[in-house]
Amino acid sequence: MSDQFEPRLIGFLCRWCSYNGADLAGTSRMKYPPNLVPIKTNCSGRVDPTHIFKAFAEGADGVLIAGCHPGDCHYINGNYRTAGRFPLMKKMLEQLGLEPGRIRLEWVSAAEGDKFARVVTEFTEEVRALGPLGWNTRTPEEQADAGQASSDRVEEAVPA
Amino acid sequence: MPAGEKIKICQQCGTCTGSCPTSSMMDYGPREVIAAFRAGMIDKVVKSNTIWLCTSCYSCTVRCPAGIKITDLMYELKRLGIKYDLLPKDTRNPAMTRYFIDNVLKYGRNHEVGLMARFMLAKDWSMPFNFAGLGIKLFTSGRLPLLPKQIRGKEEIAKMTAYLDAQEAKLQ
Amino acid sequence: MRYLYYPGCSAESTGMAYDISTRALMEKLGVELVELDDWNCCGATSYFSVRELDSFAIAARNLAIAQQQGDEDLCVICNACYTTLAKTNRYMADSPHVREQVQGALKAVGRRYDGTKPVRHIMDVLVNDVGLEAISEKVARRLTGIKVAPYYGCQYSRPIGSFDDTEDPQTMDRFFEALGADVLTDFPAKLKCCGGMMMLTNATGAVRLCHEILKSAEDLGADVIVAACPLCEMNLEGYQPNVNKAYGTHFHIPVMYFTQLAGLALGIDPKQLAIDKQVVSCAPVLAAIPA
Amino acid sequence: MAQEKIGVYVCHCGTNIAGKVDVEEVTRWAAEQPNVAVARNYKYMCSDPGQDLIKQDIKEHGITRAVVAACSPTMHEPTFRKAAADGGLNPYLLQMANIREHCSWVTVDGEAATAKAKRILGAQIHRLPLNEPLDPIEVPVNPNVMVVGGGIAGIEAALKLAQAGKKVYLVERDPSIGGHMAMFDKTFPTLDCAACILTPKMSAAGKEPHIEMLAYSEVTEVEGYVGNFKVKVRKKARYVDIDTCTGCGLCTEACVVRKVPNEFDRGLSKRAAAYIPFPQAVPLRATIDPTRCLTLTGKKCKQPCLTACGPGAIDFDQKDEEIEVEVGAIIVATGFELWDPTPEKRYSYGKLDNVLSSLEFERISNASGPTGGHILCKNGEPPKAVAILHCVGSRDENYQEFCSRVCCMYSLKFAHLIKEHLPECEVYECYIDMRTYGKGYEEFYKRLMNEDVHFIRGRAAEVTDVGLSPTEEGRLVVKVEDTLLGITRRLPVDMVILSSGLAPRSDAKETAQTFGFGCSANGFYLERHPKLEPVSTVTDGIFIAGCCQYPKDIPDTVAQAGAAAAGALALVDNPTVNVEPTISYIDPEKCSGCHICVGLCPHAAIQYNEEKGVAEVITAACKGCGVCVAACASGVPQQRGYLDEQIFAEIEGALAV
Repeated sequence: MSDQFEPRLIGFLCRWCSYNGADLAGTSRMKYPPNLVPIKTNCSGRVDPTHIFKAFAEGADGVLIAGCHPGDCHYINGNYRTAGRFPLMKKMLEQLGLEPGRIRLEWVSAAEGDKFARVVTEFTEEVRALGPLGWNTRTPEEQADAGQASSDRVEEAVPA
Repeated sequence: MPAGEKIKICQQCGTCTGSCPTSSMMDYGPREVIAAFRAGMIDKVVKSNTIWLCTSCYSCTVRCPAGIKITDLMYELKRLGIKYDLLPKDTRNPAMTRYFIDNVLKYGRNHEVGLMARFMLAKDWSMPFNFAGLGIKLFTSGRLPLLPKQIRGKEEIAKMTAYLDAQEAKLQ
Repeated sequence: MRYLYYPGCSAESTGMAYDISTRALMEKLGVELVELDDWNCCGATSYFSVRELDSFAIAARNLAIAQQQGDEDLCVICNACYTTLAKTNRYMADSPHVREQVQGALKAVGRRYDGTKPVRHIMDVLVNDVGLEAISEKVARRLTGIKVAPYYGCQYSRPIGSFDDTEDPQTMDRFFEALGADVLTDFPAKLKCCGGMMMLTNATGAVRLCHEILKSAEDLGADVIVAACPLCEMNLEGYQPNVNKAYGTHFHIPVMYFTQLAGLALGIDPKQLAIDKQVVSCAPVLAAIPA
Repeated sequence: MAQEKIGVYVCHCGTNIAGKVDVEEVTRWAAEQPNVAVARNYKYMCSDPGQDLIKQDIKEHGITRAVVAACSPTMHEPTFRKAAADGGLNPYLLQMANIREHCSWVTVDGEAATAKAKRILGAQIHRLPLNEPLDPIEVPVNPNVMVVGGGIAGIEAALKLAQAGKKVYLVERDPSIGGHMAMFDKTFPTLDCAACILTPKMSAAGKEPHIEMLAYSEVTEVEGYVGNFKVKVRKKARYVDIDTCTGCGLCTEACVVRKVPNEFDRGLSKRAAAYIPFPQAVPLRATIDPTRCLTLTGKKCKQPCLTACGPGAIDFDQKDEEIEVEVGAIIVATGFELWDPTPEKRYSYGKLDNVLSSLEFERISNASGPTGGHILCKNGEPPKAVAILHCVGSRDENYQEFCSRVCCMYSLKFAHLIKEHLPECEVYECYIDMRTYGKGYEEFYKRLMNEDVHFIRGRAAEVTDVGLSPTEEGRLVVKVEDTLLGITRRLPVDMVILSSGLAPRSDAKETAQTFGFGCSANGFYLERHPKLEPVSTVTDGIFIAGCCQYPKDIPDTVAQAGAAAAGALALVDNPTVNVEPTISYIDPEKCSGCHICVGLCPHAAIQYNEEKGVAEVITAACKGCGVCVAACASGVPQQRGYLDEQIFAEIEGALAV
């Protein structure tokens, strides 16, 4: 491996769709970068903002939340809660001086091993491009700049 | 060639050849061209008349169940043929292509009379007689102007081509 | 309604009647066509044979001019020009490599193209922008009883199929129905290849293909074949004697640009539509149109 | 927190893990982690000796927590939790670290995989001290079963369950059960008559006292959980009293609306507005089509059906009725749709006469079909030549990318039937690959070769009626490349049969959502595991069978129906079932009674206690999604097994390396 920056990513995967999608990527021997460590929750709706803050505070450079597609939620509508909450979480992180590109929401079904692999690959590269988070090493001004500068270009990536 | 890797998933079903309006005149149908391509025997098909009989009707491309852009593949093979001078002896099409391009380089537009005249004179003396009837009619109705139109920015064409030549050289 | 207009090289020679009748028809319909400034050959199919990127770059020069010249869509009459220009847009969008190289080539001659100029076939403009109802209202001489064989040609909807079906296009059928014609809607050769450029390089083959189309039209009792492409029009019309010689047939079927026949329906003078430039006499069609 | 002793077990899984991850290094590293008392690795942890390692360490080393770094917990978590329980440890004190599916199989570089395995394992090591012993929640099981879909799969499953003495609700959308199989003429490769083998089963299902048939009905809503489902079923109005109707058919004869396309004959024949779909229908009862009946569409009618009906069964005032049924398990067997060849315009389906879909040909060759079993063209003449085109809409990126498995065989069956009816008729099979994988199938293919069927290896390019020679004039012409000859052929024929693939039902997605499972990329229902749990879904207690899962032939469908019935029986034959204890709870001391969670709970499992002024979780209704936990501003609701501090610990562990 080269000495390029290896981002550390946490992925919250819902147990019914995305965790199984990640399993399918494995069963199908798809290859993707090793940067993301999955954490299983029953539903993406279980992921609350403190989990994400915690991840960043512990040194994560990016956080992925993956759940069932809209309409497919094992718990009827838990993923709608996630979708509703996500823009707010993103906004909050932005205010804290975090590039919005460091947090991502994706719908990955149990049948979409290829999508899971693709999402992790893309996300790894995107966060790699952003560089280390350095939450504790930046000055408040630098943090504000980071949030500001990147908010324009990543806005369109918010899932509808 | 964009999406060129699709030929790997050709299942040799023959939809392309069956759909091709000119396959019956070809030495190899499009399906066989893909088979040859995959078998590393491209020279065989490049030298054949096949690719020069493709009329770019795109029937094969829109029907291919594997999503192979077969018409684009034919262009690719024409390019190889011209580049490595692997041209079938009895095909007139490569010459036609050459004249067409000279035309565009020179004037910026295609001058049909010039194209036909040069083509016929160089390649097939008998053709003006075969087509004499039509030619006269076209002339008398004013449909064949003798002088080519030129565009102001004609040198841009050559410059763009030169730029792409340089890019290609850089890549290799 | 206003469009940038790309006539294409044939409009200056064999296909000049297409250009003339298009301008007359659009004027009658109140559509303004602004000719693209200093346009060049689209590259047609031949250019793809040299280097794919050359062909895209040459086509893109026109699109760059269009982008600079105005916000209007670019209206194209020739099927081959239409497909070449639209395909350039498509490939620039799909392939970052193509986009980069083409934009580089344009930059080398001081031009810029973002890849977003809509390229529209004239039939697309007529059916979807002008609208069949509006056209129908302007009809002066309905084409009642005229059996029209709509010949679309290959590159009308293939390979892109953005405004009509790739296997069974309908726009021209609907267009002539709106003009009151007796459209041969099931004209099975509507998409068959006429041989294209092959007419000059492999006449036997091309004549065979034309025979299939002409026979199909005659079997259905077509009074006229209408075409939307200069090369198709010329092959179908100009080589009828060759077909007759090769197959022992007696075809003498008028072939017109669809804009010519439509112009007649809207009451435009035949001279303004360059109908006298057709090789096979269109007199029977002119005579058959009810006054 | 008392000092916990954690046992770590790293599985090699043969070379599946050890081939990429340095298991020795991971073990060495794990041994150094806080609280870890024992760290081992073993070739196959799931084997008995592997499981025994855990049990032994509980006894001998007194470990109080365990983590197995191996495959996905969906594979073996139950195995290892059971081993822990057998060894005397609460099963919820064991966690799995998925270092196979999420690590060794997906990572290119060995060193990177080893590092990732440590992070995955570290997360679990960190969380374990915070795990609490939990007890599974035991819930009662309703012994009844619902089967949705009355095709051969649903009928077979319902009969098996009824034989075991279980009450079965058999729900069918159409007026009669029977499904697609009832439309077929013969079945490959044995050429059994479809009706001869299906109708006894249909009639048995109709007579079976344990089966409550809900024909002409649809499931609208499913609630509850394993062992305890509440299903709402809409019984559509037949406008005929099903108990009084004798199925005599007099109303059908009397009905004045006679030109309704008959669905059962794929529109090739007409039926009346009052109709019985086919003679062997079960239940053999009339139905009045509300979209065509004059009375029901508000037009004038003398209502001759009322006069004709002796028992007076017709009731124009009947309304749709919604009922609720409680069952312990559900089998979904909703079948397939034939892929509609219309979009494949080059084959001129729907445009040229005598271009038929495969189901249309099934009806034409069927003795009870529109031609009385005579193979005839539209003009009433028998065809002199027939072309059968394989892979219509199949194996095609433009339509369905998959192979439908049955089309090659049914195409061969068609060829045989044509040869049998019309020995002089030329039959062409245009195929890409001939797939005859089943028992007796290859033999059938050989038999057809002997019957002088012309096999042309090539996918048909187009079907046209433009003849170029006298033998083609007035006929259909199939253009196809014979790829073995390298020649494009024009086949003049009188009939073309399009062997379409099987497609997921157009409402498969919505149906899957109703029952709470997903669909595969190709649109068919997603099974829990493609090999080992082909009839289970992610929702416990809900099973799938037949072509709704993937195209399959009748033998496979029947086998799967049996498997689904066995799965359901294994569940409902027990008085109780254990459900996961990972549900939410609310500490009444901390709850401020703000109501936020009450409205958010998708299962209405939180109610507001007016008296105490706090929210309360209804244990039996909570399914453990954790939405309430994430929503509460003060973090009062917590989810067992997914406590905030447990998740925090996992995050810490994952990022500590």
